[in-house]
Amino acid sequence: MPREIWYADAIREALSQEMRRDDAVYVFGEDVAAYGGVFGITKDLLAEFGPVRVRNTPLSEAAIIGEAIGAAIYGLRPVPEIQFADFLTTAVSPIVDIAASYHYRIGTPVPITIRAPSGGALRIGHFHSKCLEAWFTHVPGLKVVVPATAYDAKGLLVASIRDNNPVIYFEQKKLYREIKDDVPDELYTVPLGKAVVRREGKDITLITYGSPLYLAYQAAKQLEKKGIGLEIIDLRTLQPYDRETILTSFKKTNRAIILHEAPKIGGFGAEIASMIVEESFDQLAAPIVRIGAKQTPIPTNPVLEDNYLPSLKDVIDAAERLMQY
Amino acid sequence: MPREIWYADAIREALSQEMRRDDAVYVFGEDVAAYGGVFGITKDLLAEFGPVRVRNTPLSEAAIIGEAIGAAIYGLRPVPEIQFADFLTTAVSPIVDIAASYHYRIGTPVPITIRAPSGGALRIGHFHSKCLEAWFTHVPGLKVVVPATAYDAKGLLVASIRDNNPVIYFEQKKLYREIKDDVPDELYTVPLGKAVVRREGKDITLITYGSPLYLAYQAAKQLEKKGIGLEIIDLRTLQPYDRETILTSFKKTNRAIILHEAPKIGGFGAEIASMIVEESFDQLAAPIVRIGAKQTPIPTNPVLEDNYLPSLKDVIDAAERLMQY
Amino acid sequence: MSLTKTELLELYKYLRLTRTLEDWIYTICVHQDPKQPLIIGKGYLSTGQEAVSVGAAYTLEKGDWLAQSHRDFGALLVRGMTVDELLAQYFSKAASPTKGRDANVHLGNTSKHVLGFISHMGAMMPVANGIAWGAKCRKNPTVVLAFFGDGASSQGVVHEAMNYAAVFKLSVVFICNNNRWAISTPVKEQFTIENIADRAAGYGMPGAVCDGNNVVEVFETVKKAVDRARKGEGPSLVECKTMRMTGHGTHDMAKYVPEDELEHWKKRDPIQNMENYLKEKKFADDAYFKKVVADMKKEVEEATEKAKQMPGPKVENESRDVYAP
Amino acid sequence: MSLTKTELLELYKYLRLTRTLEDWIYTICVHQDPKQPLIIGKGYLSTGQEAVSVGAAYTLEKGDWLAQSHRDFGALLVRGMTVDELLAQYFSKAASPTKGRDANVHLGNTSKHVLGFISHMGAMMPVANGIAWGAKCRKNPTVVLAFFGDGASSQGVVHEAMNYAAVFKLSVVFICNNNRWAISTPVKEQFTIENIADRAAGYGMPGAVCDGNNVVEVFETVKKAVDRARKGEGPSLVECKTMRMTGHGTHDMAKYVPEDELEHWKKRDPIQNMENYLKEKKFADDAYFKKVVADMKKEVEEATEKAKQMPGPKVENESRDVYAP
Ligand SMILES: Cc1ncc(C[n+]2csc(CCOP(=O)(O)OP(=O)(O)O)c2C)c(N)n1
Ligand SMILES: Cc1ncc(C[n+]2csc(CCOP(=O)(O)OP(=O)(O)O)c2C)c(N)n1
Ligand SMILES: [Mg+2]
Ligand SMILES: [Mg+2]
Repeated sequence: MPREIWYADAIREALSQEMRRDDAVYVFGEDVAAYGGVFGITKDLLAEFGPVRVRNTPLSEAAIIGEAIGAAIYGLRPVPEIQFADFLTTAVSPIVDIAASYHYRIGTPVPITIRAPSGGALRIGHFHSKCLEAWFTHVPGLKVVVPATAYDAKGLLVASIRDNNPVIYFEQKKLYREIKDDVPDELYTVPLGKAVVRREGKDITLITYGSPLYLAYQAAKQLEKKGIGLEIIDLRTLQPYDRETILTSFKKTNRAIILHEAPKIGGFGAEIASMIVEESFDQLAAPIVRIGAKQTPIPTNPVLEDNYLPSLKDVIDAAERLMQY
Repeated sequence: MPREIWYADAIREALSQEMRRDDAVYVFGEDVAAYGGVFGITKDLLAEFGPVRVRNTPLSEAAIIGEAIGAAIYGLRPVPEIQFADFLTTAVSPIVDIAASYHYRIGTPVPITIRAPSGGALRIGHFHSKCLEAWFTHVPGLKVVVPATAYDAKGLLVASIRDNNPVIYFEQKKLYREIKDDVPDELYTVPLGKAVVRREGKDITLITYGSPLYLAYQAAKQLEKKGIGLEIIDLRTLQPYDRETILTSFKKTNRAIILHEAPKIGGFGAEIASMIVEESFDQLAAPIVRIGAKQTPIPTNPVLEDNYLPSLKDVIDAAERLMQY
Repeated sequence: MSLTKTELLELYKYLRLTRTLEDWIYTICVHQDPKQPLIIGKGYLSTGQEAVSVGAAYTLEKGDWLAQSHRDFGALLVRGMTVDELLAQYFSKAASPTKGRDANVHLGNTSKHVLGFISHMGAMMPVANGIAWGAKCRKNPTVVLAFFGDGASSQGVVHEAMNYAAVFKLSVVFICNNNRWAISTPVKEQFTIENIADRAAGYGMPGAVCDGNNVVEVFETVKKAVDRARKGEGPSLVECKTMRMTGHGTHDMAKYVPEDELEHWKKRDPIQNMENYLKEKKFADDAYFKKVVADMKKEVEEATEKAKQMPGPKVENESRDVYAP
Repeated sequence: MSLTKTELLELYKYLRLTRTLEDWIYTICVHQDPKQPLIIGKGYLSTGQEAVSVGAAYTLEKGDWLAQSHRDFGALLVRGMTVDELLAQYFSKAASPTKGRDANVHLGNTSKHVLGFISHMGAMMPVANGIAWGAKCRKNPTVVLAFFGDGASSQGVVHEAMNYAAVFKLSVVFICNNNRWAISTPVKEQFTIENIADRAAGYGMPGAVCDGNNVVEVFETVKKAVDRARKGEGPSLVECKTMRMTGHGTHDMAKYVPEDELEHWKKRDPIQNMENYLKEKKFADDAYFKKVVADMKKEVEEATEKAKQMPGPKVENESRDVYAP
């Protein structure tokens, strides 16, 4: 039965239900046990599943990911939490060098799901706000997932855990207790690699993922008043990503905006924009606009951070510009 | 006076001449002293500059980059060598978290030049062939340099060392003793952020950097026979990159191919392709084609690696396809 | 090496100033209107462990440096950073050390030889090495203090940095403030040994343990290590046993900390300790302490008014300084 | 725990097989036509240090695992990998453990509980922990041997892994093969301590040093640690003192190694040692050894013919297995 629950609770529910279903699934990381994680995502899991399946670790991200890889090879389904996605910088080697290539090189699957709270707007600065997804989409062998709704947070997490590959699951910490939507109380999966059209519109396809989805909704409403129909695609998975859904929509609108929170330069938006041009050149009615954060480290001060992040105005301006073609 | 010297020797010459000129410049890293580095790039430097300025380190990439940052803050100009660019995965945090944001956050420049031999085709596999430049172009505060000729290898290295920012200098290990060209024997700089048109052509702009430049030359010759004029741009610096040179050429050709050795998906080519579409939509006569490596870890076997890497055929096919528009 | 009366009174003053300032920060954090916060983000306090920071920093001479951790306001004050500066940082003002770009304890000031702290635990340890190496190259008898926590001790980079410092006989004194907790993780889940200082033997450097709540003992223990470093005899590791008497940040009620552990440590408050000591020595009496408390309160109040009046950062400046000129 | 005659003879056989196989790899590397190489890349040999690998692996039982380093062909053979397999790997054949995707010593085989090695030094240590954790969860009394070198000991991840293993009392035996060199870097430039094993105390685990050129001593020392681990008493660190008697790879003439150091160690050749021991014990004589050498030669020759005949990898398969189904 669906009920409205928070994004954060959807993640917890996915973890606990999947742990009940499959005793190979376990969670670990810094402060995830009694404390329930710094964002409370693993709260109460210790009580239900005990200290073997819900475990604090030393402050050692590389060792955490290393454990995950080994345990996965052994046959478990580890779901490590990295306290903030930013700290993945200290564990790039095990993810990229070992996990991503292990099945290709050695032939044994490495089913791990790395939960990493990602993204800004919380005024917590350069070391707690980064969006690192683009790096990992450039690493063959990894999957990259970014849920934008509570429904997806649950379904994509279950799918990630059941997937036989290393998945980086970038949960959007800004949405934890900001977004609530209908979530079935039973287990279900949202398949990896499938985007979803969140809103239909005839004029422009806006492709996004994660928390900027809500900015896109806002923009769509405003643009509607101006007679511009924004179709919104939520990618949900960045690697592999769903070309078909993008191209089908683009065939209709012939215009596209790609919106993400990571800096624009070198961001994942470039991949999408380039792909559209490669695949649908004949349908191009206007430039493809990428909107991302500015080219600076992430400032803390709200005035600066708001300016750093992509804004409603950025989207409206881009849409209006595109309609002039 | 210019003479033809190897790409490898041009790098060494830049190091030794710049060390003579500026006693703040010093080199260090694994096996760089008496051994001269695993590629022999720092050979003989120990004899001339002594053990303080040419120093072996323990096998600790993060500590090496950390030292570089501290010494730079103190006022030196460190030029650490990371033995293979692949091992940067163990030092992402100091580069991205500390070096890239230090000037922005603290206000003190961090002039370091990280030399990292990069790229494949040497049949040394997944852990010694990676092209990681795309990651670092996505990090505001870093500069990224990829020299393709001996002349540039010297001039860009000198410019990198004199630059007041952290620079990752991806030397192309395939070119070390494969490429020779005219190099002045005095000190000079090739400015960071400036691309160069390597070959003029009227039909298609091919944008590349690093070792695939030579593949582009080959393609240009073959295409010429077919009456297709390939203009070749060598970016030289990826961050910041030279939009003007790209757009000027594109204005003329209205067709573009971007060629790099890193995997196509999420690669730096996507940035260039997207930028062209954003900035020069009106001049677009055809799709913009990205050519990169296949979406797999890097195989060692020559048959597999050749198939993995972008090929002459890829470029020729793309060019012919583009001319059909 | 014995401290004079004047010095002891100065140490007391710094302890008090740190406590007063941080109590004030706590008060603001807890009472401010979250919609219109004066402090951006949370407070990270050293309450109850100020003696580590103050005692250690008090050993330094003018040319020396420090790489603080996130609970080292005491050291910053000893080092000459002002209450204004630190509050301006917490208030995220344009004229603060990080110009509103970074928040709270994430600051540095190289003109005062304060290297800075980044969130990634332990990350600055090898950077401290770099300062020491720079000084060594320039033949300056500079000593660097590098602070890290019991949690940070589990990071690989701390190991790399200590081994590296030993190999190059760098003048770095590594100071572990073992305050028994890393967020919710107690030391017994962080490591199985009694003393982090015992790791020193594994690097070939002296290790010492001291009572981190006794500022004189901290001073004397660190001073020995500093003197040794200044003589060119290489690094040391000093572990200061103390207790985190607050939550991890001002938002954390730390219910996971056992009552009796807190009780035990409350009786060993470093300021109370110092007052007892000064009384015993007949260097000061209650009236004196009262006066100091009042003076410090006044200083903090005045600084608060001053910092409050400062303008916030301007959007126009935001993207400045990403790159150094 | 005392080894039987049969076991001792078997140990001798493995030493000889390893030596014979690696001598053969050396011969091929040095003599093959670089234009038409049989071996792709260089050879990385354990010549002169085979006893570490063989003696340690000989302690394992069926369910146990090993995470080898790059000089552990001895352990792989003991573990049941065949000469065919290892040569097929060196010859980069389709039926080799990595199917031609990776080369030489970069291989694993989970069906034989060989976890694998990647170039990044020390990287597999925390993965070994993961296997041990998996076994612990599944209540299997499995022991994992994790090999690393004197150079690798400077990597942060090795520190993280050892501390982590101690905290969770994992059944991992860390084995440092201290062969005095890391490429051209001697141990005295890698660390200032006498014994890497002394670091064990800093993790709260037993540390032991043994003569790495005495296979019986290696066996006995490691066996003690393995027994302890199997009883659930946690990890240990065993350091085996030995010497790298070849260059780093078959391309490296190792001119940086002092003649007298080589001379010193030549007299302590582990195979010679073992022959003396077996003779002393009257378990074998020169005729026996001669026979073993001949047998091993034959085995290697036959395997060579077999491996040579195997087909190389096909391009069609290249992109298979990047993701597990
Ligand atoms: C690499 C890394 N991982 C995780 C964190 C999140 N984190 C912030 S503080 C902290 C605990 C630090 O403990 P300790 O080093 O003992 O310092 P203390 O807060 O006790 O002074 C953690 C896990 C971090 N900052 N850096
Ligand atoms: C992280 C990392 N940095 C650098 C290298 C390059 N490298 C390959 S082997 C080696 C030396 C390894 O020494 P040691 O651990 O003692 O092993 P040995 O070769 O002596 O058996 C180095 C520096 C690497 N493989 N990994
Ligand atoms: Mg602590
Ligand atoms: Mg070695």
